[in-house]
Amino acid sequence: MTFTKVLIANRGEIAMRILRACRELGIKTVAVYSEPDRNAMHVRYAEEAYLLGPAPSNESYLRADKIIEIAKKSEAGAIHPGYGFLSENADFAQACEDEGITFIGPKPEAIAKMGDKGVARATVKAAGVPVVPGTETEEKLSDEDLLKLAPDVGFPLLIKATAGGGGKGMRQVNDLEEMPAALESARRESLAAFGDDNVYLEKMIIGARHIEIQVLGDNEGNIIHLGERECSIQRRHQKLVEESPSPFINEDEEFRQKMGAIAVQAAQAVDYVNAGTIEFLVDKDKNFYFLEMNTRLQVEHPVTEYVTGVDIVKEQIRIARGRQLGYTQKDVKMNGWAIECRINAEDPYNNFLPSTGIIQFSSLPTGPGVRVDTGVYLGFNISPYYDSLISKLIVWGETRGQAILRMRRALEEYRLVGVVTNIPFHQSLMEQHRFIAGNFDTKFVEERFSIEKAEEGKETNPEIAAILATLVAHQQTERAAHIIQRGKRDTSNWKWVGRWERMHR
Amino acid sequence: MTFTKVLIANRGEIAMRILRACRELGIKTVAVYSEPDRNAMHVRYAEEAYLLGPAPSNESYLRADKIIEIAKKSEAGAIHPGYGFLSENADFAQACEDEGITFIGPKPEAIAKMGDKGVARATVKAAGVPVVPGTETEEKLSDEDLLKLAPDVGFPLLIKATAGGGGKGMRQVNDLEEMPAALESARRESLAAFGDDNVYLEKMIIGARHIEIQVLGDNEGNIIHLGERECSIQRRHQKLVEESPSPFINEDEEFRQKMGAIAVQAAQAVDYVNAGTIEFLVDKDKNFYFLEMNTRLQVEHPVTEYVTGVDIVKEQIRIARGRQLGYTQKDVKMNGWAIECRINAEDPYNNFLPSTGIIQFSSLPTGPGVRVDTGVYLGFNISPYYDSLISKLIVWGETRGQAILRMRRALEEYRLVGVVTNIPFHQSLMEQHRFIAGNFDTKFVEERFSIEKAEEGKETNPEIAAILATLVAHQQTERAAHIIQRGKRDTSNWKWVGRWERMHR
Amino acid sequence: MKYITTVGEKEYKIEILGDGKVSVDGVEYTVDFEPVSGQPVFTMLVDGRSYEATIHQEEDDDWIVLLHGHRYTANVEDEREKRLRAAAGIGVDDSGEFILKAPMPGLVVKVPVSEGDEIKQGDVLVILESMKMQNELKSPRDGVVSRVLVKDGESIEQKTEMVHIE
Amino acid sequence: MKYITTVGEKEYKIEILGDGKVSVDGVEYTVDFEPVSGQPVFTMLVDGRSYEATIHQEEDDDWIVLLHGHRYTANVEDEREKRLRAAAGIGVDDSGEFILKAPMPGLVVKVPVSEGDEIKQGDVLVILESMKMQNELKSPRDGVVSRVLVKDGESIEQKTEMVHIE
Repeated sequence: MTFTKVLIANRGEIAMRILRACRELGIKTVAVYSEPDRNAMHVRYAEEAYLLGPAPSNESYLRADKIIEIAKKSEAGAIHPGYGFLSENADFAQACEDEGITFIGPKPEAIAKMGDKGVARATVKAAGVPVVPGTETEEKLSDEDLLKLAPDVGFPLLIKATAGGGGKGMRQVNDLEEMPAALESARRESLAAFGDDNVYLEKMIIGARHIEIQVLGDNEGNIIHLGERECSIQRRHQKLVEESPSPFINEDEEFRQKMGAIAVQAAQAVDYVNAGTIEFLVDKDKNFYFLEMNTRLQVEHPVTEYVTGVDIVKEQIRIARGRQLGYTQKDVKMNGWAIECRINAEDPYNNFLPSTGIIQFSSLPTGPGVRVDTGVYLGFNISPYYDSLISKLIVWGETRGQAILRMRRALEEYRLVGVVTNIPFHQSLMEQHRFIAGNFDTKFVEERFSIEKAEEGKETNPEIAAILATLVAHQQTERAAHIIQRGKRDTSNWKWVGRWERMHR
Repeated sequence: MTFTKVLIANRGEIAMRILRACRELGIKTVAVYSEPDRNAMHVRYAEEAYLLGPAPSNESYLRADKIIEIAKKSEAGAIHPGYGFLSENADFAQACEDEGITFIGPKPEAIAKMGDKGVARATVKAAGVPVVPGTETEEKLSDEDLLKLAPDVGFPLLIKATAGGGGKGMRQVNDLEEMPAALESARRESLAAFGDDNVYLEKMIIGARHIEIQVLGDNEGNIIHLGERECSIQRRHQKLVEESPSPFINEDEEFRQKMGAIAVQAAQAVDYVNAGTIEFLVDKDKNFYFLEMNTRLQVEHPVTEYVTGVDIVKEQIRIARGRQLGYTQKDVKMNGWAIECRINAEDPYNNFLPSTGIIQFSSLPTGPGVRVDTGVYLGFNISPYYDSLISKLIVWGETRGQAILRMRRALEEYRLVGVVTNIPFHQSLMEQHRFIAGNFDTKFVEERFSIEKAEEGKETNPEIAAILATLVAHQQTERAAHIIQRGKRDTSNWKWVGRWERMHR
Repeated sequence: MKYITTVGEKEYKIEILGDGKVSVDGVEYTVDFEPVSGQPVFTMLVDGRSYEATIHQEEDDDWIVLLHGHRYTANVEDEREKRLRAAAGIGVDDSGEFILKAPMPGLVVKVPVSEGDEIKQGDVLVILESMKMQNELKSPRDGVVSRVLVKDGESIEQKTEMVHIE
Repeated sequence: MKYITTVGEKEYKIEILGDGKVSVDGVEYTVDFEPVSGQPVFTMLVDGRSYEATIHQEEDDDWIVLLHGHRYTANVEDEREKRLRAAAGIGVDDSGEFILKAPMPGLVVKVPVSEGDEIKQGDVLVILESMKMQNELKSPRDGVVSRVLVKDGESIEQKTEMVHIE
């Protein structure tokens, strides 16, 4: 448990996040990378860096064997898996343990139990945690069984893959007739994605919010929670905006502590150690149901860090080093309001189609109350191999209103050229009345929000845009004409380019 | 008092700071600029921007008449002066008032009283605030008078300009014999700098710290303080590092409240409105003496913002709009620890000689607990016309130790090419034992700290530097050889440059 | 120089008069226009109003202007060129073929249309998996599927032609 | 290619062998060296160790390498050139004149030395005000002031010759 060097088995912004925590703790770092990531920030930031293999994840960031080999070769005493990739792979956690390498996360058993959604539901239910009503069994159910059980669960319902995550292998079913086809496609998708076609049924909670509780547990059995995160702003089960506290809970401290206590119970049910998140669905009447547990660091952990002041990644490392939790439940206080926008390479005007390309210009928002977590830089290639997350823009304000106003300011400052981003989506959302009022559920973005509609009536300035484009085009034409007599060319406006070019020849 | 548009009579990082606050409050903004600042961030960020004149301050940022004219023309209802330039000019504040424009700051009378150091000392002393022992009079004293009074004040002492600031017209005198020459040069310097050769004497407090208290007052006479800032890390009376809380006060809440209460008294003595700072000298035995009051926003205000959560600039604007203070003294709580490093264009290896040049590359530190306030950008020209402040790097940590470690991490991440910076100075300081122990006074940097000495024994890597330089030089040579056959040139490494060049032709 | 610049549905006749003067549909403006340090960032002051925009050119030669959080697509044409082109009868061809090309490399999950299908605007032509997401690529107009060039499970490069619509 | 590279007092014989191989004073290293996106930023991996540095060339042709918070000044010379230069007896001239030039534009506040003065290393030659600061410009070595070309109160441009030391 006493390690002084950590291997970070991840890439992008989360690798940078973990590297920074290690740096601040005086811990040495080892990066791993795929071929296209040779120049990535995490490779340059770490003290050591080793190639894993080609771009596809299963030839690089999913190569558990190679990662463990590199950890041993570089004498890294611990591995931080980040999120995604190997982070919820019980076999990998076990393999680390077998090799005497500390896995910075929970025990393999806890990962395995929470990884099988059926087992997870049964386990937490036994511990007294309410679950979404559904098929209550750990066994594999045939289509026949499921068709028989469906009316008891009630429609509409969801078919879900027991090995699932990220919305894969999930189908909404409105009546019995739709069931057979939906079962078939859900099983097919699940098999393709997870190598397992087992599914179960869950009742659809109408108008539900997705609210999750961050927990931390140490090796001595102390488990605390760090309050909630509101994650209902999602699209196709992909979270887009998260905040802490939840506007639905806000000042209802009693409800917060009730959810928190239940979350701690769920974690205790699997002897949970390190950082984890219990996701709940919450209905209008403040009934809440266990959805699943993420046995790893979440993308959206910074909003909790901002309001509690707890550095979750440093705390993960301390726990993995065998230390007691640095906090008791009483120490944890929420202060102000934090919001995170996920800045993705996706076109909000075109069905959120992912975009690829090289970052030609980037200027990050700064100033008071703004945090940016990112792994991209000028010249970085947003490739189709990995997810479309460019950066996380997180702001803090004394109140939710101030946080929203600050987020608007920060979004406006953000400049990115070379790839299409969803920044305009976030800008529209931050001006949307229902969002500002905190009045939304998990279907909000899909059913009630349209960027085109949100932008209707918004003041635009096509004439100014036309003048700007014309001036740039004009200048380009002029330059093309001048380029023959290079020595003489206009130096006033283009002085800098000239300097820049000289510098790089 | 009800304004919806603010003119920002400043440039650089502080103009950006104020613009951001206005943006977050939904207030329209007007920027002013000198010729070389045409492309500056504050010009691009504001909704409106108007030229003041050529580079020298007295032809641009000090042109009170022109600034007021622009405010009237653009219908800005208020002017924020930032710091420096016209911020402590009582005539300017009065001129604004006369024109019906809200000056975002204190009343002209308060500025005038605190601007004359002799009057200020007498005023606060009458209000029961301890002042550094010295010549206690508001009248002008001749050399003869001063030579007579000097032995009573005691040696060593300081000759100070009553109109002074920033260390100008200040001389240390160790005995009576040195007095006449020191008086002459102090008067000469003061006359040149402030158009006034009046001076006074102050006893030197040995081993003193510079600790200041931030205050806020509204139009209804409510005045509160936001705790202290430690500013002892300075060189030639220029602050380099500031923090809040002060390691000298730390958990002595009683002492903090005592200093705070005295600071509030000093502010009350001049019916102070808006944000201001009372500077104290504090000796080893926790005796403290009024030094001066800065009747404006301070460069180092962000450390207070980080630990109290109060947005000082927004609060300034609210007060100027006639609102009551948003906080009572009881609401103000300090949480964690914040440190600011001033990143200056100065060479720490060469007597802090200022450096000028164009920013050829800039990469700011980001991630948790880091704030950067800056007005420079890629291509910006650091000119000799204005001060050498490139940016302010501010970090927050749960404890002072964590803040120092985070500052080290952030300094290491900061990349700036094109101008020499004092980043290595800050890096050495953050590793210096006495600094880490919080054991320093205002003479620390000048008398006890040497970057060369601090770097002795530090692990360096000249061989790696040699390899890197050689490879870059080699590549440059190769490229020079290739440039004739342009079409064929190596595209692997230099692909990006090619793209970039095409883009800009 | 005279230009015809189209933003959205609207056409502007813009003339660069020199000395910072620009005329738009006959109205003259004084503009203070500057590129910022060789970056694709531009600043323009018009009557004291400050505009900062990032501007870059797409592969189809359109200019993308990001201004105050709004994205504009601008087509800039030299007036003379445009006149010549119009005279030659080039352009303005709405009846032609539409070719759906892969906007990024990826895996074809499904092609829900077949050759000969009649389709409506908005119908899904291909489901392409990329960046760990399944993306529905839709038809921009009504028509008939004339060719299908990819099949389920196929890995394709960017710009691969996938479906033709007539 | 063979180079002689000097960092501080130390000289390194560096040979670029190609294929990512470099030899330093006869010891061979495998280096994975890459410029980062056309910026003055470079990344190098040697035996798994990762080094990121910003590198740029000064006007006097020295290279400034900022690596892990330390600033190195490196002089890189082609071995052949150096040999030729040494044979011709150029360079290594410590006895010559030192000329203090203004490192930035500014106002001469004071010139505390006069022609003919004997001075020591570290003596202040000129006080120059710039960026709202008074800066003391000191002599890098002992000598005699042979010329003073500026006077108190004078505004000067960058690189103006101010004082000669012999």
